[in-house]
Amino acid sequence: MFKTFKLGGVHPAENKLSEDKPIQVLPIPKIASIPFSQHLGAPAKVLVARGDVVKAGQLIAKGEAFISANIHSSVSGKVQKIDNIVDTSGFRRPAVVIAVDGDEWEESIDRSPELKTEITLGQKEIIQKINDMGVVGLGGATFPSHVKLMVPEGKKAEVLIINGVECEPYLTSDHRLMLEKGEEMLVGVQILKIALGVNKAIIGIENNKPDAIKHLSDLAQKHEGIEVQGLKVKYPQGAEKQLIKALINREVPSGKLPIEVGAVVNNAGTAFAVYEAVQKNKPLMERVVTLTGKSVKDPGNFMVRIGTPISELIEAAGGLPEDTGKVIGGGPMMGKALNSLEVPVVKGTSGILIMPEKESQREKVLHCIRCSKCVSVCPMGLEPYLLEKLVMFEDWDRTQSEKVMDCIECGSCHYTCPANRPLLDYIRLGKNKVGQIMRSRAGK
Amino acid sequence: MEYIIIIIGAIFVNNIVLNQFLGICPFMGVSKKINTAVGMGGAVLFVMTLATIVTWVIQNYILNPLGLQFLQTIFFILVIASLVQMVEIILKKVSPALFQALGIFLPLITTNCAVLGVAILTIQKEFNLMEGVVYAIANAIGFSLALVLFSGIREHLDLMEVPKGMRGVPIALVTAGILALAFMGFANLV
Amino acid sequence: MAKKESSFVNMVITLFVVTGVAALALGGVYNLTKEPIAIAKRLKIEKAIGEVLPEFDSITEFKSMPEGGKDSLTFYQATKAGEPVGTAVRTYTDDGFSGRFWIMVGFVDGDVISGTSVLEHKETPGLGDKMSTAWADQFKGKNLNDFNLKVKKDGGDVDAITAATISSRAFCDATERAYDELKKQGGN
Amino acid sequence: MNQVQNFTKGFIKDNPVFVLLLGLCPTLAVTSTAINGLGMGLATTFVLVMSNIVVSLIKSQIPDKVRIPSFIVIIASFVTIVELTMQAYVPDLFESLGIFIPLIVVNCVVLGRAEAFASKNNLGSSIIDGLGMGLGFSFALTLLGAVRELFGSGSFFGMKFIPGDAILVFILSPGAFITLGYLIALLNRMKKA
Amino acid sequence: MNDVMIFAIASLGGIGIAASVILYFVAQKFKVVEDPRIDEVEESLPAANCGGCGYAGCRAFAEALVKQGDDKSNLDGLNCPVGGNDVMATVASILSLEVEEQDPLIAVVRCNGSHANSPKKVMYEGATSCAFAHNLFSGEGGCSFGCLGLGDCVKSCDFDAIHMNSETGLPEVNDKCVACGACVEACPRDIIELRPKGKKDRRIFVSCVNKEKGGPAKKNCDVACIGCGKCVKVCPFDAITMENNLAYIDPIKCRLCRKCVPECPTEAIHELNFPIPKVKKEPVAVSQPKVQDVKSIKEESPAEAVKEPKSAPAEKPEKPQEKPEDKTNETN
Amino acid sequence: MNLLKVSGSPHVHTDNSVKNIMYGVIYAMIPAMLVSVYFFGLDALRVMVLSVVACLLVEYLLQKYVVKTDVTIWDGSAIITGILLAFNVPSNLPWWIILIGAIVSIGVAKTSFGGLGKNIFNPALVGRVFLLISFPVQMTSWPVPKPIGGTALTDAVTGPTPLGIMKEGLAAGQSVQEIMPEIPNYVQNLMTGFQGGSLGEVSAIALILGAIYMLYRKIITWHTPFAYLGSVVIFSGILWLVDPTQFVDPLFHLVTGGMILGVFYMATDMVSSPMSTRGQLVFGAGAGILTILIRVFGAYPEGVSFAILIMNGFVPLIDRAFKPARFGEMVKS
Ligand SMILES: Cc1cc2nc3c(=O)[nH]c(=O)nc-3n(C[C@H](O)[C@H](O)[C@H](O)COP(=O)(O)O)c2cc1C
Ligand SMILES: Cc1cc2nc3c(=O)[nH]c(=O)nc-3n(C[C@H](O)[C@H](O)[C@H](O)COP(=O)(O)O)c2cc1C
Ligand SMILES: Cc1cc2nc3c(=O)[nH]c(=O)nc-3n(C[C@H](O)[C@H](O)[C@H](O)COP(=O)(O)O)c2cc1C
Ligand SMILES: Cc1cc2nc3c(=O)[nH]c(=O)nc-3n(C[C@H](O)[C@H](O)[C@H](O)CO)c2cc1C
Ligand code: SF4
Ligand code: SF4
Ligand code: SF4
Ligand code: SF4
Ligand code: FES
Repeated sequence: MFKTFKLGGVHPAENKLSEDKPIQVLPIPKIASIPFSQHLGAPAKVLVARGDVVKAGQLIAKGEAFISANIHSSVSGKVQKIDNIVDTSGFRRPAVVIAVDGDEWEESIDRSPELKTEITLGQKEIIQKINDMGVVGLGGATFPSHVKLMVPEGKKAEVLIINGVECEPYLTSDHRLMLEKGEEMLVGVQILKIALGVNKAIIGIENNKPDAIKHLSDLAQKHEGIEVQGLKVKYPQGAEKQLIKALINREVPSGKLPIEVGAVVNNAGTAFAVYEAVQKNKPLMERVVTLTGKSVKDPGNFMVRIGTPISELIEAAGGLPEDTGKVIGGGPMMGKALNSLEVPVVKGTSGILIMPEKESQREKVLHCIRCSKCVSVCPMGLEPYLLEKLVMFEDWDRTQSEKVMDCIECGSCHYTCPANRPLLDYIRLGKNKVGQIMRSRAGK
Repeated sequence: MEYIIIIIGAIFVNNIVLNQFLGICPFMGVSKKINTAVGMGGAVLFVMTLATIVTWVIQNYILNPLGLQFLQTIFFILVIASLVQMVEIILKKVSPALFQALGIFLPLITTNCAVLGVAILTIQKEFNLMEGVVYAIANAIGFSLALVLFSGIREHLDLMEVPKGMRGVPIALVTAGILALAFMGFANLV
Repeated sequence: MAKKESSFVNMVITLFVVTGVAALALGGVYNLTKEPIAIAKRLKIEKAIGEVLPEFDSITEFKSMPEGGKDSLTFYQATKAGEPVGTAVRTYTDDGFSGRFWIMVGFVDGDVISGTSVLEHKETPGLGDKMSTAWADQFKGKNLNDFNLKVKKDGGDVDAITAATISSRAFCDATERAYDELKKQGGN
Repeated sequence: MNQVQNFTKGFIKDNPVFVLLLGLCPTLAVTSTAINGLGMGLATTFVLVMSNIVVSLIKSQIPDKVRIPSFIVIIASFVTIVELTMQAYVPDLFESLGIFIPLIVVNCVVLGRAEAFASKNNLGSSIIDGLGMGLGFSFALTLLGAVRELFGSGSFFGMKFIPGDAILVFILSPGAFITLGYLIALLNRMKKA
Repeated sequence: MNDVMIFAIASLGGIGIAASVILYFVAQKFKVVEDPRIDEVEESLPAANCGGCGYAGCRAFAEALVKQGDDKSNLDGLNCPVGGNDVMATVASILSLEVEEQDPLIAVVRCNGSHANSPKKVMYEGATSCAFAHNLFSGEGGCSFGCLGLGDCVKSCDFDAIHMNSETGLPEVNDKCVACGACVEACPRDIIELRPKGKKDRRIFVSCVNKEKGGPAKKNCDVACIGCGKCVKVCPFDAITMENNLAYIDPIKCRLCRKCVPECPTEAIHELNFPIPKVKKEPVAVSQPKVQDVKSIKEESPAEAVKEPKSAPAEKPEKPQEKPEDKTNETN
Repeated sequence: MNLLKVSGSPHVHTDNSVKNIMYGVIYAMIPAMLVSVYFFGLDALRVMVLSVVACLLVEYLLQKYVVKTDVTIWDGSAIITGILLAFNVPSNLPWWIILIGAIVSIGVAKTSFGGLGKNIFNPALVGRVFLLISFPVQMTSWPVPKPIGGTALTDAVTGPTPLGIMKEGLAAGQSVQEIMPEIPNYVQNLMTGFQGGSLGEVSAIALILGAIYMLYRKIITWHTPFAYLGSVVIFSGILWLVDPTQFVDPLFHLVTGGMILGVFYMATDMVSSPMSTRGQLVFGAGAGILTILIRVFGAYPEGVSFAILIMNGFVPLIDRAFKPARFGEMVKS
């Protein structure tokens, strides 16, 4: 039986164009630009200067704040400059720009391909290792993984949930990773279980990836306490709270973290990164990226070094199509539109989607006809039409009391609105303003 | 049964605002927010009941025996005005919280013809004291119902971009008109 | 012109003076208008009686409470040169579309309606209030011994006002009440 | 402000009904015909002018604390005078205006003028102000009455020129609200243009 | 006198007395003191309830004024921007205090990244909200400091004082501005500043808030401040400071000598409402083409006009030619 | 290449559009339109065409010359209003009354509020009630249906509706059982259309067919109709059980008058009904109770229009009071 969450949800066309394409290793770029801030939280503090020579895997920026993450060089070469570059955020932000020279790695990294199943480290060392290797969540939010693994005082983790849902249309990187690196991933899951002190893990996979479900179910036979669960195809099945609801039928209360109901959610890719970090001593310096789009000649999945400009990725997939209208970092539902093709791949880049001009055009915005479709698709049970209006009229008190902060920005409302209202745009703005107001009130 | 007819008649069939045209000024003026509308409704309920009792007593024990019916208007308004002012002063001292909620509406009530109107109508309809009280309460409820309904609609309209020329008072009046149209369905209910 | 201070004595005196003067003035006006008002009221009644009865020169008036009714009817027995010409009855119904209304019905020869006139009503303008138009002429000269005072829908002889059957029915009810009471009082 | 402006402001610029939204109850209730509107307007005008006169004459003799009650008594007296006079000489009109004659006393226009204007100005200005405001009020009521009568019974000041029924709603309560709404919208538009 | 009159006088007079007596005693018994001056002060305020004073509406401000007047016996730091000095003087006289005259302020838009000066590199679609766009990306022209042109400032103005110029894509302030500061608050990029109106409405300011180094700044916008420091050097009154590659002219120190204006290689320094320098033959003065070409397009107010120096770049005089004009400017 | 576009997520959109929804409703009404033409002949066609054209024209003129906004007459909503207005009037209504109805529906109830989506009240119903009160004579004389196969189309026989017969009979003091014989086979007749009434209320089957289509296309949801019909059955059922001689059975209420039309096509108008499913249930239940209240105790034989309009007025308050089920609220952790 395929499980699912109850409230809301939509089913956009899946368009998984690259699901049968094995992961290819993309050539190392000539120049890599590695931003300091590739994670949620404080930017890392830079350790290198212009002219320094670095090796692949060398620590180049240190996450010093509690919520922050280390940054490693993904290539070997010379630091050309430390300057502002346009990154996936759409802004010019500081990054280390490295002119690549050869491919010399740190000696401590184990580059051998064989599977290492035996886990030697204890809970504390594992978390330290994950911290050292700069692992962050690869499911989208890039939340530093070591922080997530430190269960707060008074709370108890009961179950680890591995998010292999990949509910975004087009994207296939997790899918391919689960098929090709399934064994490593399961070792990663075991490591995460030790780190959290739980003895049960559930891997949730949407039912449009039957091969991955089968593959991992077979492999999981060999592992204790790992269960694979198929899920109904419904967006946003992969959103943390919805996934928890679907898998263990618990609801994370408003404004609370999953640990409140004893769950911790990690992405499948994160599990693989944890395996590499702990067993192979390898920092998070490359990741799987899907390059896709309807007019792209050769959509595919690529293993890409962090810092590679997306233009090189696009070349590898057959070049930029003529009719390109929009280039999106991530999937079509939650991804960010990029404003330059020189943006580097960062830890959180799960895919690059190239949308044709025709499809990328937003339709004319009409008045809300109160069809209540947005209300019925919202997985959080909010009233997007109302939030939009309240934000437009700057009624922040009511925006807050109507629970704007619960919005997970899944975009279902925006997707479904027959009047093409830019609902999520305004809701995001509202979250921002209300967040500011709440913080300044808390500060007082 | 008598009372039920009075109540339904006053609230729905002959709604004081939508059908009798009493208390239109506060209906238009204090209906921009639901909360204030509720406050105003409460204040009117209180004053209307009190005023009806007092004026009924005056009519039946002073004016009628002395044959001074022609002084009705002046007596009633004087009494109502003093009553409102007294309530205001006392409330301010005794219950600042209630004053906060109702206080700002009290002065408005003096010039609210609903209160005087109901007092006069009670006499005209030859109600006894108990019927008069029920009538006053029912009318106040009818007033509050119309006011709260209307304020809900107006708050809703505030989030819509009504065409420039119609914004504000005109659209409020048109809405009230359609509401009155809808309430005609209650015609002859009792 | 300095304002008077709001001292207690001042306040009381002022209010007393103001109310006193007002009362004085109103009493005066009341006395002045008492007569005209009474005349106006009487004129109205007389006019109504005149409308429903043939010519007369004097009137005797009495009241009577109908059985089960809420208010009393007023009878105006008209005579001309000592000869009775007919009786006008000020009657009412509670079945109007908007509650009670009052009409005046004139009877001659005991059973024959000589005319009707609407005195006070709250029926809807344009609908119920058509009863004060030519519509009511259909009652004139009808002998109630053979005229069924019911609207046609209810099996009677009265043509209802279009879209105002309720008012028409009520009108019949008021007339009926007058007639019944008149009979009880022993005809003319 | 000169006296001419003082007089004319009540018609459009500060019209009590269309602009200040005061005295709406009689405005809506009695305007099913133009005549009723005019009658109500004139009755109000009389009260307005007379109370303005008296208030401006005795303003200095009234202590502040009892200002409002005194004014109310003065106004109520004139209302009663109107009531009695109308009853005596125009009983039909009195009947069709009904309860709204005594309610002139709570018409905010009257008290508002006494309070805001007459208690601060001299006799001459007060009379003109009262007259201007009152006629402005009458103008509004007559206009509204005329429009409603025209659509609602197909007549103008009682002269019928469409046989049979017209659009009944206009002389019922919804028609009052809706007509006033559109009149105000129209006036706003004309003022801008 | 008949009975009716006597009854009338007795009863009505009685009620009158009864009412006044009762009211008097009730009022005595339930007295609540409230400073009557608050009402007075409130009445003298413009009742715009715009919040420009920093308080929640005029009533709150009146309370604050009375309170501070009692505590500190001055009204320093409290100002009603809508009413200006007149109102504050009235308030002060109610509270029998003195007030200092405050220079009237006006909103100034410090960005000149018009469509011509900072061409679009990408196209934005979505909510018409600067605040939202500011969180989304750097802007259509690529400058992450400049105006987004979606008009949050325009929406925030209660006084109809700021409007979008559809040709430049930049907002323009007119003289209805009362310096309430709503637009300053509304702009997510802190582009708008309240500056003294200046004598004869004359103002000089740097029309740029870009803090990037010269190269990247210039790459996105022709008229960006590139932080070259020339103006700092030339200012005789030390009114210009340079921080984060951005020059800022202190309006208090600036004496409107206009020396800095021609100095700026990117024409980022704007002067408003100065007379057009009398030029002999050649079209040399910096400000001349500004005023001329805009005047031909736009209407009366020079304050608005001067903001668009580069809308016709072809007419722009060559830089070297500006140098000899220094003196002319000064003597004007 | 064009300039790259930048916008917030999401970057894809459904094919659903306002137009789609509105035309869906129009398609759903086609069976009922055909049936009405079958029974009332060309007169029905005349009323429908007039009404739709008038609505479109009024909207066009107002948008173009008065409000000065984009002209959106082809979004389908004005067509629906036109058809529903026509469905709510007798087939012999003079053209000028239809025109007044269109002006009130579109001009007063819709465009004055800002057009599609902003109106508080259901435009077609405002139009109908306005006409009903203004022109009680013309609006309550119902031509008797005459299938096209029958005799002359111009036959002007008018007759009362079943609800009218019932109301009159009860008012005249008859009991339900005495009146019933005057309305033989009413269920069958109303289902298939052989009964006096307005254009759109003659055939319940055709209307239900359209309703099923709208439900299937997810244009409407089941909540409002369910609550509406449910409360009608319960409330009228209670009355019926109390005194079957004075109150008719629930089935009669269900199939007569504009019940089916109102429940499926007008109470479901998304613009003037609540947003949350809970709200829709409350809305429907309230409308059902009011309908019976007016039908049984009020002056009018028919209460659907008034009931829906009154509930329209309550929608803002309902929207405030009945929020959707929020995530994290349903199961306690
Ligand atoms: C400010 C902040 C603090 C967080 N703290 C914790 C934490 O202490 N423990 C934890 O397990 N997750 C923590 N999280 C991570 C969230 O539970 C969640 O996994 C993360 O935001 C990514 O989720 P998403 O991709 O669904 O948005 C935190 C997230 C945020 C934004
Ligand atoms: C609407 C929405 C959809 C998401 N979809 C997915 C998904 O398909 N796969 C996934 O791994 N994470 C998805 N996430 C992120 C998860 O909520 C969660 O942050 C993540 O699984 C945590 O793992 P990580 O910290 O390892 O990234 C989604 C989040 C949101 C808000
Ligand atoms: C606002 C309004 C006022 C009405 N006023 C009256 C009225 O005064 N008298 C009346 O008999 N019917 C009046 N009716 C009509 C009744 O409701 C009812 O339809 C009618 O009397 C019975 O219909 P019929 O006469 O066509 O058989 C009014 C209807 C409405 C909507
Ligand atoms: C399911 C549905 C029902 C509708 N019902 C009505 C209706 O009863 N009356 C009406 O005027 N418009 C109706 N419309 C059209 C449209 O929503 C209506 O014109 C708007 O209220 C105008 O803003 C309906 C539309 C839909 C989708
Ligand atoms: S984006 Fe937010 S409001 Fe919209 S459907 Fe998703 S959670 Fe609900
Ligand atoms: S989906 Fe769009 S049209 Fe429908 S209610 Fe929500 S905002 Fe309005
Ligand atoms: S332009 Fe700015 S400062 Fe000036 S009045 Fe408008 S919002 Fe206030
Ligand atoms: S000045 Fe600021 S608020 Fe105004 S349009 Fe530009 S970015 Fe937006
Ligand atoms: S006249 Fe103002 S409330 Fe009635």
